[in-house]
Amino acid sequence: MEKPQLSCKLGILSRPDGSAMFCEGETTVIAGIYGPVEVKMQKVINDKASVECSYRPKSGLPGIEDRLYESLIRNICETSLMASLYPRSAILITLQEMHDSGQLISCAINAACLACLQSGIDMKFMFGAVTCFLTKEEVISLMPPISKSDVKALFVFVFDNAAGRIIASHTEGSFSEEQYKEALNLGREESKNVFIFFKKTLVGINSC
Amino acid sequence: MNLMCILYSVVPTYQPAQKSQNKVRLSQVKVFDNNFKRRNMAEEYKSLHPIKYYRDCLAHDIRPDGRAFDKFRPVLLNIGSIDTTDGSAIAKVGKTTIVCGIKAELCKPKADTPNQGFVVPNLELPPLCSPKFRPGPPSDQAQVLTQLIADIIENSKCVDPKDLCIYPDKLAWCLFIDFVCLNYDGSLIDACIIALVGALHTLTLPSVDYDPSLDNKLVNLEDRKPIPIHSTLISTTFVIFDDKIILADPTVDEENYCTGIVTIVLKGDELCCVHKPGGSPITEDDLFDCIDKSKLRSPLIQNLIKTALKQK
Amino acid sequence: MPVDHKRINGPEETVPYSLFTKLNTKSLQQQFKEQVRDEKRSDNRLLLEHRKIFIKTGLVSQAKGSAYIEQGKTKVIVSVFDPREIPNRTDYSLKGEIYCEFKFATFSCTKRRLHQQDTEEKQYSALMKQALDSTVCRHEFPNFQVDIYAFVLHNDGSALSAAITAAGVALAHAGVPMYDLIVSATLGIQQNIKLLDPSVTEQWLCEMPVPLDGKVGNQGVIVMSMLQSHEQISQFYQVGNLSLEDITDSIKILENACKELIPLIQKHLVKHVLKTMKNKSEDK
Amino acid sequence: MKRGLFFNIDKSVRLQQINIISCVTMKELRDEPPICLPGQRLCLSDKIYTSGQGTYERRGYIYSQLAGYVDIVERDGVKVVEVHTSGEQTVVPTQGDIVTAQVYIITQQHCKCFIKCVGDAVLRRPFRAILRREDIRATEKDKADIYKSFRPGDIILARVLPITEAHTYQLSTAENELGVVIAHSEHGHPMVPISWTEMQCSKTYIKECRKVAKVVPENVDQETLKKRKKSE
Amino acid sequence: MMSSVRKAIVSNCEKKFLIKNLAEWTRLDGRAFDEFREIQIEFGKDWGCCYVSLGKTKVLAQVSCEIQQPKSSRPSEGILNINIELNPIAAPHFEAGRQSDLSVQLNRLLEKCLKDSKAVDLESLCIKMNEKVWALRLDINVLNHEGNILDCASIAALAALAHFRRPDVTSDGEEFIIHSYKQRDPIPLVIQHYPVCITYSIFNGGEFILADPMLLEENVADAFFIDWIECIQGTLWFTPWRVDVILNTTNKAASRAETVVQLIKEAIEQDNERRLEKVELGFHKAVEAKPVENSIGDLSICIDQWSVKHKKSKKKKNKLTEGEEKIIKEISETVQVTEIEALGVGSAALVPQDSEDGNRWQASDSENDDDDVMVVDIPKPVIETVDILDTGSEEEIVVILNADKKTKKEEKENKTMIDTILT
Repeated sequence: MEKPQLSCKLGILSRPDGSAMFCEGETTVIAGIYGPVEVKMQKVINDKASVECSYRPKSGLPGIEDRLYESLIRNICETSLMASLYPRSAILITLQEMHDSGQLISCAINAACLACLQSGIDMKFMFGAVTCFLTKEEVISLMPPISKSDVKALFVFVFDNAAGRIIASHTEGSFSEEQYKEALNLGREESKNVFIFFKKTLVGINSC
Repeated sequence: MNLMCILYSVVPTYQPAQKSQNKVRLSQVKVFDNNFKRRNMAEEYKSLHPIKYYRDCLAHDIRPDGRAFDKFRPVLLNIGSIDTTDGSAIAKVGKTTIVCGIKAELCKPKADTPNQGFVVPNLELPPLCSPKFRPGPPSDQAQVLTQLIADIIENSKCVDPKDLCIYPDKLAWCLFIDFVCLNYDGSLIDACIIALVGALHTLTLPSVDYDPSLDNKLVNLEDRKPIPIHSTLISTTFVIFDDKIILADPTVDEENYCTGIVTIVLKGDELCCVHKPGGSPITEDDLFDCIDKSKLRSPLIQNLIKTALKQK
Repeated sequence: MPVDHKRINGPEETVPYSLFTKLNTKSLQQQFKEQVRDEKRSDNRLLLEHRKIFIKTGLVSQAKGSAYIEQGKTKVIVSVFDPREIPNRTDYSLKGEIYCEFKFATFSCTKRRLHQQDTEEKQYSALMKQALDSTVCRHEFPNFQVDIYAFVLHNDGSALSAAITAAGVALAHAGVPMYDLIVSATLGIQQNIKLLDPSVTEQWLCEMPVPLDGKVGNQGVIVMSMLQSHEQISQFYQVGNLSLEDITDSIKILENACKELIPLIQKHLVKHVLKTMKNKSEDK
Repeated sequence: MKRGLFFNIDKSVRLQQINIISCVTMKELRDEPPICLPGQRLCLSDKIYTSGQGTYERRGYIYSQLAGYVDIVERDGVKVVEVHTSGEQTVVPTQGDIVTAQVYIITQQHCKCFIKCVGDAVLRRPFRAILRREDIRATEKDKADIYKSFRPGDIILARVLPITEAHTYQLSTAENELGVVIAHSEHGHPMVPISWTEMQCSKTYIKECRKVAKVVPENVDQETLKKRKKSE
Repeated sequence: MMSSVRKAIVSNCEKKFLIKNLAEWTRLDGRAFDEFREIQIEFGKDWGCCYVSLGKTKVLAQVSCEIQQPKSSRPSEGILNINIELNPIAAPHFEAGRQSDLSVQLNRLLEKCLKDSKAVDLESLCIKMNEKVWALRLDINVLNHEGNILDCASIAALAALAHFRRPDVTSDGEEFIIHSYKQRDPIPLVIQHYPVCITYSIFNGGEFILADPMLLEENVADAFFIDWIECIQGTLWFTPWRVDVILNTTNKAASRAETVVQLIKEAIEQDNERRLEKVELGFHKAVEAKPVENSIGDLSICIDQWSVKHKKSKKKKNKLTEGEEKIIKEISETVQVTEIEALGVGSAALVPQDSEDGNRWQASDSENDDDDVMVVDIPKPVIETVDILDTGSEEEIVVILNADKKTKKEEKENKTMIDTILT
């Protein structure tokens, strides 16, 4: 099955402790992570680091849909990062959209994972996200249809690399349970490739 | 039916029958220290070590409110009780209370979608409903939930914006769907969706005569018609506790101390939202188990909505 | 409408459809006459008859105390929270503070209201605070603040008095020390006709001068709150033009109205006390 | 029905004064406590009866502040009229109260905590409090070290010190019965006290330093503690 | 207000080291005094999306457009809005979604540079007088803050505007039809001239002038000198220094601006060619092409240059001093300083840099603060409260203030009032 080409560049920014530019097909996101850093008084958590996330679209006014993405990515990173090793500090994750052709959320999540990996903050497991599309013809694919109006439903799955369990699921549009199952399985298979890509990137053999 | 009855009546179906055997007893709770053996020790324990308190309860296969893990709280629905709205409903899931009011106003369609009206949902979590909210602009949580509700409405297409157009490029309806939480005790989305469906079914809009050449509008208040509702939505929330236990229809404390949350929205036989925003990972089997449970619950809620509508 | 980044915004300009109904050509005078006919009001009440009140406590389980009141169609919910530290305060105050917030639901009135508090709501908040400041034993919680939130689900007139009455019950329910129970009532006056507990249309008609045979008579709305056993007035608010006699008469009427409300509230609170005592003894 | 009495007698608004003295004996009062509402006149304030918790005095009478029930406590030959709420009390910690608090920050000079319970009453909203180094123990005050006495997360019993202009409460653990009651070792396991300065982890048996509270036998409750302090 | 939490403090040690190095004509990164960092311009797949790096400082700019009603004061002109966002990714003390003094200042400077100079022909954006015009929105996201955000942002902004194309609009008399990019070729904006900002930082009251300051240099500098070249030139932020130095610097900036504009034009041309050839475009292509960057490698390069550049820069310095005199004579013809303006509180530049306050832009604090104060009218209460202290409790009795009312009330409430009087 045709699938989007993954590519990435680690450490593209000098200021953050970890940064990555991740591309999934044409969709591109830059992620940066600072941490552990000083935390603001009202956000102090005594037994672990407070994980904050901010997402910036590349144009337009900030809106509440960004808040939904932020809370999604924040929750994913919070479960994955060993926040309890850094009590009373903050871990800041920032994402910047560079280009969107459909897989924005999964691309942002993968970029965040790579930035976390590069930053050297301890993690319980890696997380990898995959976007699946259900077209009007009821076909499930990993490639975004050419026109947005051809998408009947969109699924974003996030898996862990340890046991292949589901960390997050985000859907748009409506679909049957079978279709959801099918997309989930497709996503799980593809997530393995994502993890292989992560590993290759980290050892520097970027041959995908 | 009096609005107050619905607001006030908590029908704890699960309580009377099970109270004696299931109510959490102090003796069941593991005791750390003698200093705790006082009258309201359970309360104190809960306040000092909430997570341990929950763990101890759940280790005995019971939730602090006496429910089994997969039991839902009673649901109440009242429709059309606020007549300053064009459609309204009040839903109660356990103690969580949501009022949904729809007000329609006239507006000009957007240039790039000339034959569509607008649906503008907003969820308000006023400081009234819980001590954790402060007066001022909406909290992050309110924003995230508002967006989730807006996504659900859009994904399910239960209201088609095309039905809201009166005259292309000139005049359309804008539905302001406002949700207000009066008591925040968990599973907000579930209550919001029930209230939404109830309110949409009571929604009527007056007919409008529009003369495009003169831009004249005439509204006939007597001639009110309902708008087509394309689907009935049912939402069910689960929480994951300590990575393994799955609780249905969580209370606010369960939501606070859980490690993950799953919201499933059904549209008839179809799914229209499987939302798990991070948190502890779960297996596929567990996820589909949740979907099955929500499918079982769906006809019950649908019946409830139908009954409420018949009463009108 | 200003763009709100924290909410979903509708189109830039929307208008209520009620503006385009068949033109309402009736003069204010006619409208008022329709409301009050032969000493009877449009809902069949007598001029000085208060609407029925339902009151319930404990609706908001998350709050320390709460009360829900239905006064005719007017529906208000009030919740009270535990004392908390006053935010951004550096000086020490011997008396605690009361923080009141009065809000209409966006859909509670004929015209849609905004999410943000408008000036009317701010004024009502201030009036509520004024009424409750002298009712609560503020010396019992120095340097702390008790939060009281009133939310109007449906406004059919006299919302402020309903909110104050409910706040009194909610405070008692919350166990906040008070000098006395507080009740409040509203009176509308137009063309020398006094209407107790006006509905939203009546209140609207009373708030503006309606010429009668070319003359403008006395007109206005009075909201008065009373402490029952000490027979004191803790808050008095009036709009419009009223003569002195009107005001004295009105105070008398309102005083009686308040006195009539008291047994209901007492009954409800006693019931509540009995119920909780029963639960407590069962628990033991 | 005694209960009904003081509120059905007169429909004309005013609740009648409850004449506790004449109609109710002390035993009856305990069994069937009279119910009262805020602003209700309870009795005359004189040499025998004085206004206590939950009441106030105005022009020679005692009135109720709360919706609850009346209780009369005899103290030093004076009968103190008290009113208690039937539900949860609205409590604000005051000087001399024994509170249960959780430590959340420690520094060289002081530790910060959240008051979670006042006496028996569990607070819905915690209050902030501070415990200074010199208030940790009664003797050899200068030798006390914060880090050897408390750790973040510990649950302590403490007494509220006189309230000053400062905005937070000040606490003291300078009594045998006060100090750490629940603590977890570095590895997160519960610890048991082994002396008044040490606790031991129940799993790893590692000893850690704490200012340990002497465990109060079950039958001694807060009231006795309070009284003892007063008699001292 | 930008929070001071997480903000890096420049130590005296660092400051002294920097100045000492400057005295030996050396910059920390081995550049010559008037040498700029390397500029890289990349375009995204969308029109008007531009990613610019100036050394390690990185900025993303995106232009978007929609149809709006024009402002009534300018009925036949399109609208250009510029919005710069200091993304928290760029530095740990930047906060998301909050305006700081720095961002306001940068926004204002960019507006001055691009809007006030009329770089974009707004009249060509008019569709119908008084009714419909194109409103352009330029969003600039700062991604990495390693000094001199302004130059980098102005290059990105200009490149994005020059690259952007709006959809074509045709009219069939009554209705306007907006053609999608596929239906009709989109139309580029009319750029009348190409203004860019060039920043110099000034040390020791004009003794050292460094082009394109990096982060540390920016934090330590006494003053800044910013030019926007092509139409208007503005200068600002200076401690008293000699006129000849200003003119000299302006001159150098002018020639630099020329190179920068040339670079932008070339980059756009290149992108256009590639688009014509239907080569696949976008950031993902750029990512694939380049090997993984190695931060350790960077450092070694830096050390290498250290010894080599040392002499070079000295030579350059000599050249400069020679050239200075010539240039001064030429200034009146080539360069015209039309505007010398001290933005914010000019005097702030005189204050030596505080180590904790590494941020130059905060000078305007005192002015802005006034806006935050709000006067609230509290409605005068009709009621006055009187404390009755006799009973010992803190009770309050309410008496109506108005004297007339009071008498009335006394009649009515005879009993209570007498009570009060008696006590």
